[in-house]
Amino acid sequence: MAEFEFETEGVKKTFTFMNRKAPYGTIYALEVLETVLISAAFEQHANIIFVDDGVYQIKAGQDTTAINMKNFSPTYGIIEMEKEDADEDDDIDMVWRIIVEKESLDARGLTEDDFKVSVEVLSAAEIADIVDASDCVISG
Amino acid sequence: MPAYTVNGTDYEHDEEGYILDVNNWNEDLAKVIAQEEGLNMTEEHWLVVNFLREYYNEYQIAPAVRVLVKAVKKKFGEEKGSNKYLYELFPYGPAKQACKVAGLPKPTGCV
Amino acid sequence: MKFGILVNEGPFTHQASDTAYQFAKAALEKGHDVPRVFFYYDGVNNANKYSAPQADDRNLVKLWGALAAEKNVDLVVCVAAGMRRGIQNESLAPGFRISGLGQLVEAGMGCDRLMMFGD
Amino acid sequence: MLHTVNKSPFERNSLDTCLRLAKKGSAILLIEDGVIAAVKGTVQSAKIEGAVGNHAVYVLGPDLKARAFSEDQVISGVKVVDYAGFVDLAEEHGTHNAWL
Repeated sequence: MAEFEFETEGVKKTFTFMNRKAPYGTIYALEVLETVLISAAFEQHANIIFVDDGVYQIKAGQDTTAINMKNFSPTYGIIEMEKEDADEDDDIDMVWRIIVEKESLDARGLTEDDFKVSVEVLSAAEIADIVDASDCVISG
Repeated sequence: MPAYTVNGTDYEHDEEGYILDVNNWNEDLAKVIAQEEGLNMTEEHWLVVNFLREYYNEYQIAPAVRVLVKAVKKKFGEEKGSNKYLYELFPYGPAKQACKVAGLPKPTGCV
Repeated sequence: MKFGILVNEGPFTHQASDTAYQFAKAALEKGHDVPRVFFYYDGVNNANKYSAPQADDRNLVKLWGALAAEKNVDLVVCVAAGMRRGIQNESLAPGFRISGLGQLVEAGMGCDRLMMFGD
Repeated sequence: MLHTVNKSPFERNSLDTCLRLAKKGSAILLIEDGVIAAVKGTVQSAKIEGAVGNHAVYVLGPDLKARAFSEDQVISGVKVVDYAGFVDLAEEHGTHNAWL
């Protein structure tokens, strides 16, 4: 076993989290969310992006009682809170963006009023620029 | 399965003392768990425990230690918003020990 | 160059772990470093020492372990994902260790590239 | 940026989304079942035929061979690479973005 120690002091990178799957059918949405929360603890920059069926992850009104699974949609509220904190607190120098792709929204007949967190709605071309400028992409 | 007994009712817990059903929590149970942990629950302990309950009820997850520290600072002032202060209250770690008393699931120790 | 690798699927249902392994091997052969491979989601099943494929099939659990032994690769299994799937210290194959998701973020912070393999 | 796509365009929309969100000039490598998109003469071929003008498109040879495709069935303009070539692409093109 080779434990490796990374030199991460003062490192500030931009992580992009690309959410493309609907919640509950698979575990991907939940496990990406866990990674987002950890990256906040490391005070990294983050783009949390919802495209394709990923937009359904933050849809308001999820009720999982009858499928007996945990409703993890309230947890997205933490992302919103982290973003607000990052915006207010200059010391931590952390930029967080919560982004939904316009094309995916339109294709599904949704508007930003359908979401339980406040989001930036951007076009595919605008998102392409943001993703291209990031250091690590984690998708699910 | 081992259990805490409070006012004649049994509350099952895992090997490490975390209760199995988050919804069963009540203050009397918290006092018993705290006692097992060797904690003397002061008003300051309750502030943290109640904060954890509220946070969990809203977000369905226990906060990361950094979030807890920040939130305590925001709510109760600068001198309480530190790792050191929280460790004084909960010597075995604010995440693990305070979550146990608050009846939350065991933190997975991700950070 | 330092490559961090993220493996999100187990060794049999999807090809992801095979591709990740071939990538890691090729990178090491070219003289690059692969300081850490992080196993997340069903990827934690790559660390299961009870996995017993038939004799004429590749054994990824062993292949990862051999890579770790020969090339000093740090194989980290996510504790939260592992707990859900019953992977704990007692079930770990040689070469693997269990730790937190923070180790993935650190690999992203400390490597030149974070390569992701999943389904 | 290096994009990888590992799903057949017959099965999922991963390639469509990749093409919509990949910046002009970035590299796209088709791996695993994704190699099916690189094959000439299917109803999906137009996607990659259209992409080669805007992106550097590659396909992983070992995955083609495993699925009984020969290199001359690959759409023109798409380059075939092996795992070592995959590593080179990752080194040259920066951040990896896996479309699953």
